[in-house]
Amino acid sequence: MSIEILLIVAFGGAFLTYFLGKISHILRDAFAVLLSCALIAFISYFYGKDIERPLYVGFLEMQLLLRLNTLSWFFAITVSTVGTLSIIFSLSYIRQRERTDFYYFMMLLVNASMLGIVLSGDLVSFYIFWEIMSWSAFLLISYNRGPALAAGMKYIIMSVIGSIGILIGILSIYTTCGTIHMTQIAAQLTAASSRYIIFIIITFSVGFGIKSAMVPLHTWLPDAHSQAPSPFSAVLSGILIKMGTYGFLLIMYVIVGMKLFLGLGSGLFSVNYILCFLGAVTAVIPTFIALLQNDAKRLLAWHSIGQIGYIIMGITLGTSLSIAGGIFHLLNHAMFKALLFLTVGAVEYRTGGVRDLNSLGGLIKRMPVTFTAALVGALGIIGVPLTNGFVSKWLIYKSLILEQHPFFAFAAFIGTWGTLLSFYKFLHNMFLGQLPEKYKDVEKAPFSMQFSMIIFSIVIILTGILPGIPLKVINAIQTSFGFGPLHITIWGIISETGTINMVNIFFALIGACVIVWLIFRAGPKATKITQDNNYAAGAAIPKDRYHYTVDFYNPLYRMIAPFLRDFVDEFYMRLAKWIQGLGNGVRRIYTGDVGYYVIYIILFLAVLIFIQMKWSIW
Amino acid sequence: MRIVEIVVSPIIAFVIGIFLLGLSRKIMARIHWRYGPPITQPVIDIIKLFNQTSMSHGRLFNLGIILSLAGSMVVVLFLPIGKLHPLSGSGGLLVILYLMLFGPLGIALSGGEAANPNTSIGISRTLVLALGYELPLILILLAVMSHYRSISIVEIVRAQQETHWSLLSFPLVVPGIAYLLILPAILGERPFELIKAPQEISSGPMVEYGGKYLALATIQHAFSSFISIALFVNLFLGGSSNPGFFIMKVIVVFVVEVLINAVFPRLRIEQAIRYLWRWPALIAFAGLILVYIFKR
Amino acid sequence: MDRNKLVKWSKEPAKMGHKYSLHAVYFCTGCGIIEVPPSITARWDAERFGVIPVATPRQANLFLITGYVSVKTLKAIIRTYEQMPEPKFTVGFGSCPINGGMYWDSYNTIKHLDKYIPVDGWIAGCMPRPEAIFVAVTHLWTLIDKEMANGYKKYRAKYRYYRANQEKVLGTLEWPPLFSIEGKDEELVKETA
Amino acid sequence: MKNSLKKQLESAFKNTQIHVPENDRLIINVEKDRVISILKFLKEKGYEHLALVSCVDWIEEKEFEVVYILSAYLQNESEYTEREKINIIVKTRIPRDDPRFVTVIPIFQNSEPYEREIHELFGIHFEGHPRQTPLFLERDYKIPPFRKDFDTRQYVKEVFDTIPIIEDRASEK
Repeated sequence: MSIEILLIVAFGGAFLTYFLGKISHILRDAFAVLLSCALIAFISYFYGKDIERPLYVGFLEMQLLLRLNTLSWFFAITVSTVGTLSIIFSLSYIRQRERTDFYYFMMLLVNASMLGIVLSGDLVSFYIFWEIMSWSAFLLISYNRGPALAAGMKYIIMSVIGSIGILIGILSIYTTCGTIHMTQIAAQLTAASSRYIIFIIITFSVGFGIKSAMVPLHTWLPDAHSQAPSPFSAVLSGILIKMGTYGFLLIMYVIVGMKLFLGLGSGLFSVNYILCFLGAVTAVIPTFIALLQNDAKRLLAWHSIGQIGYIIMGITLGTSLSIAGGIFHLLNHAMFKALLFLTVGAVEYRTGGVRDLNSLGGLIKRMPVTFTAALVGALGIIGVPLTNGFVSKWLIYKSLILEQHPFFAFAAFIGTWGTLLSFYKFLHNMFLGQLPEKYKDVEKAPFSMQFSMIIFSIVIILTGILPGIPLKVINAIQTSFGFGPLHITIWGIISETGTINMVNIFFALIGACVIVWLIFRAGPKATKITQDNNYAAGAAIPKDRYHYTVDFYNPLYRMIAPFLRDFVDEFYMRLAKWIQGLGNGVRRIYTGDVGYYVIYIILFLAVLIFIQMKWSIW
Repeated sequence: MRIVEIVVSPIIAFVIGIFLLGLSRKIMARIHWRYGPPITQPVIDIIKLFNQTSMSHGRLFNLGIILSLAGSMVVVLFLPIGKLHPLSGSGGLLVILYLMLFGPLGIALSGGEAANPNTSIGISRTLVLALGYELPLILILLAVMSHYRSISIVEIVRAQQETHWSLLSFPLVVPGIAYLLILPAILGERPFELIKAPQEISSGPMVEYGGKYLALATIQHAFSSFISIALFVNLFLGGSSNPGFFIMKVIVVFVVEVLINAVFPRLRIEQAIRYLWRWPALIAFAGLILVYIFKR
Repeated sequence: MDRNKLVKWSKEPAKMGHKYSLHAVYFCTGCGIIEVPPSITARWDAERFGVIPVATPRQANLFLITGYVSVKTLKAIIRTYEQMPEPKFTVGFGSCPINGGMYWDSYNTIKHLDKYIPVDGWIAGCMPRPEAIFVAVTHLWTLIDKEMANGYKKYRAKYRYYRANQEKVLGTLEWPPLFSIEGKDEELVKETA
Repeated sequence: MKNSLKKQLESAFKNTQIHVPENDRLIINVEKDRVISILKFLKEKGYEHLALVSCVDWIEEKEFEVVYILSAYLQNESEYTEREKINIIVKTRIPRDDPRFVTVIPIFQNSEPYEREIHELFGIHFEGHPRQTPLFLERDYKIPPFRKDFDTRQYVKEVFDTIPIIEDRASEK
């Protein structure tokens, strides 16, 4: 029982579901769910073990091997849990769509390839699984045709450019260090010159930056997320983006090594400072662009970019506290972002594909469980105490402030307030306010959808109140990178510069809620009224026209909208148009009739003769 | 001992908050040359509201208002009132900042359930105004935290006890002034009363609040005004050792605040944002730069 | 706060609360509303009696109907009255709500307001002065003390008749009845037959 | 000036009595079917402002009189509008027992609410009016209330006084 059997099971299972689907749908669904749960059990069995197994020896006379340590275990667990829950969610989401076998095959393939990335011990197998992931993600993004094809095209072009960057990096490492095994590379790289290491980091960070959607390379994400089917966009923004951050962690702390990486560059121009600055920009600008979106999934997509900014700030700051904050925020973001996408999927499933925030409303009366899930997700992403988002953000802020980076801390804080504003708009426009006539008889989300949403919510609240559980694993990862260990307890972190005790906050809040609830019940019983019995200055409530959603933050919108055009996207589009123009120009040379080609040859020979006569090079 | 503190500090906050409300109505009346209600009028209002029946729009309508009051109560536990700082050991200034989210968020959620466009407009104005004053507020708090190199408010207070009030020490006087400029916005008082504007959006989020809901909302308002001023006193006026003196400082700051907002008309939301992002933000930014330069 | 007030407060705080904090709905029906702003501002300060105007009926317990009531305004008045929380008191301000005033023979005004909603106090005069509001408020205090200001109880007990009168004047009403009126009342049947 | 306008009107429209009571008013009585043309004529002359459409109930002569009051916005120096303002009042008579008339909305857009009000209070049906639904009154009346034969005191006695007072209705439940 070792990790290569795990991979074989994962990939074999993916192919098997495709053929099972041909036989019967129920069998395929059951098998898909069983396979993913088996994977979770399999991985959790490997907790704490440090294994290194050869995967395949004869590949271009290089030995590919798999490796499992606490870092890869941590990522493997997140990948498999989010993958399983989104497959359970898509049982009823995809039922009446066409090409369902293809969908399940691709979903399991993406999950398997991510497990492969996380378990790969050397760069080549890492690259192979990376390509499988990118291409299967492309097929899933363009699953429901129409505009999804353009979004998929944009995604695949950028991820191919990223993969080329990674390939260049791998090849240059192989030529200088002669080996592709990550552990041995770290030893050899200490001898290399710092300029070479910066080159390696730039090539790899282009590849991983595109995949994790950092600001200059983020333009594919909003279209890809809003066009992909909801369960897959949960996986896409939940864990597929995290592969980019896994790559960053790998490069910074495993291959280059912590001491070397933090020493690169000096003062303001050290590499981790620039990456931290990029993280800060990523945390602020997309959050406020998200504020102005009207499509629910685009709003969530822009927030995925925003939260990645927090993770990168945490990782690249380089103190033990910020690394813990970064990795913990990575886990939290996987949880609440996947939950939010699933809630949008449930609402989309029940209201017949409507995602526009201006035309929904009042769904709390018809879908209460989906609302509570969306509320927990929104509280998590804002970082309200008692949710896990709060603990990780607290860690990141504390490290930013104590490391004397007040302007990064300011960016992070403003990002939080941007998230609060846009997620209240998300909750209000979809669930609160007047219920329109046409959604009068929307039923609750089916059980399979509710199940995965409830599980996500429980995990968010649990890790929020007892952050010690995930922090213990993260502490082990940190010490494996070479940072000082943190004093972790079940309820929080103790340190002389300020401890955090989530259980105290939890009991204080519960106590206060009970007291206020008792005071509330002391008053006379409130009579329940419907949404029509409402204050309208004595007039009757006009049907369907008494709900304020269109451009919810109008005064703010008018002030900051001109600054928030996506300049990077426009630059890329102009670049693409320019290249297309260049292509057309070149195409005109090949006119198709032979006469021109003869003239070209004669001209060319004339030029050669002229050069020979003038400078006689040959 | 801590249990006593945990019980005592919310009660102090409640009593002082209600007293401040009554005091503000009395002072405002006297400024308008009229006699004004008795100081204990808010208490009478709350007693009346608790004896009125009320209408509820659903479970979230109840939970939201309960959550918002509970959140404001818990913030008081983390905020040192004189010597009483029961829970500030388990999370410093960052926790206070985040717990202060509960108040407006709770009212926003319960207001949303009330399905009335007045509440939605009121809440969107509250959040936009909050974003407006958060920008300078964060700069101010960062300046204070990086000046004292700690995120725990108890240490900041102790540091001020030894040396002198940070409002009088050089680099921190600039953020202090910025904080005073945005205090009316944090309290939601007259120049920035656009959140609960009775004439325009018929008292915003409070439109659908009947008997006991309105009582809980007024108590929450009392708590949140006490908290905002106590935060200012702790950070800039070196919150003192015995609670009595601390409460005196809070009352003095509140009276100054009432004198300001009794004579101002209500700003429009764009004017409020433009003001908040221009002068206080500039002053706070300059304060942060100064603190960064004069780092010890 | 003399001694017997303290005793009264300790005995029934609810009644004292209702007396000393009357929040008035700011509802402009007729010409009388001109008298309300001066009663709030400096010269006749209403706040010393605990009377402050509030924006919505949900927060109010005093309903000042100032001036003549046209048939169209009656709809808004009934809706606002029904949206107010329970211990609520109405005061007819001016002679028009009492008996139609100078519009006694107009086809479009409501003559006796208390046929449609219960009214606890009347202030006579074709637009009485602001002091009259305070006389009404003090009278209301004595009524509340003597448990006589129970218009809202009457509305709840005889809602069926109020509803019948309202439907006689306004035709079918769009909003559902506030209290259940199942079970035909014999007197009502006799009338509509 | 007014006589120049008066002469032009007399020349254009044959049997209309034009009469000038004071210096700022010009009253034109015209038959039912000539109203549209004279209003168009006056509009071209610069009188675009239809101030009011009202109606008078001549019950003895069994006729309704529909009155259009026009005036000019601009006090420019064109030969028709002198420095002081001029109000032109166009009157026409329609039979009382068959109150039908044609709408002037094509000429003056803003006459729609006026005509709707006259329809509700006098019962005159305007051909081509988009929506002649009730505007002010909540209840429906057999005889439109502004007509002279509508006895308001009788109506009040019938409707409002018959509504019983609550106190003597039923026992305290």
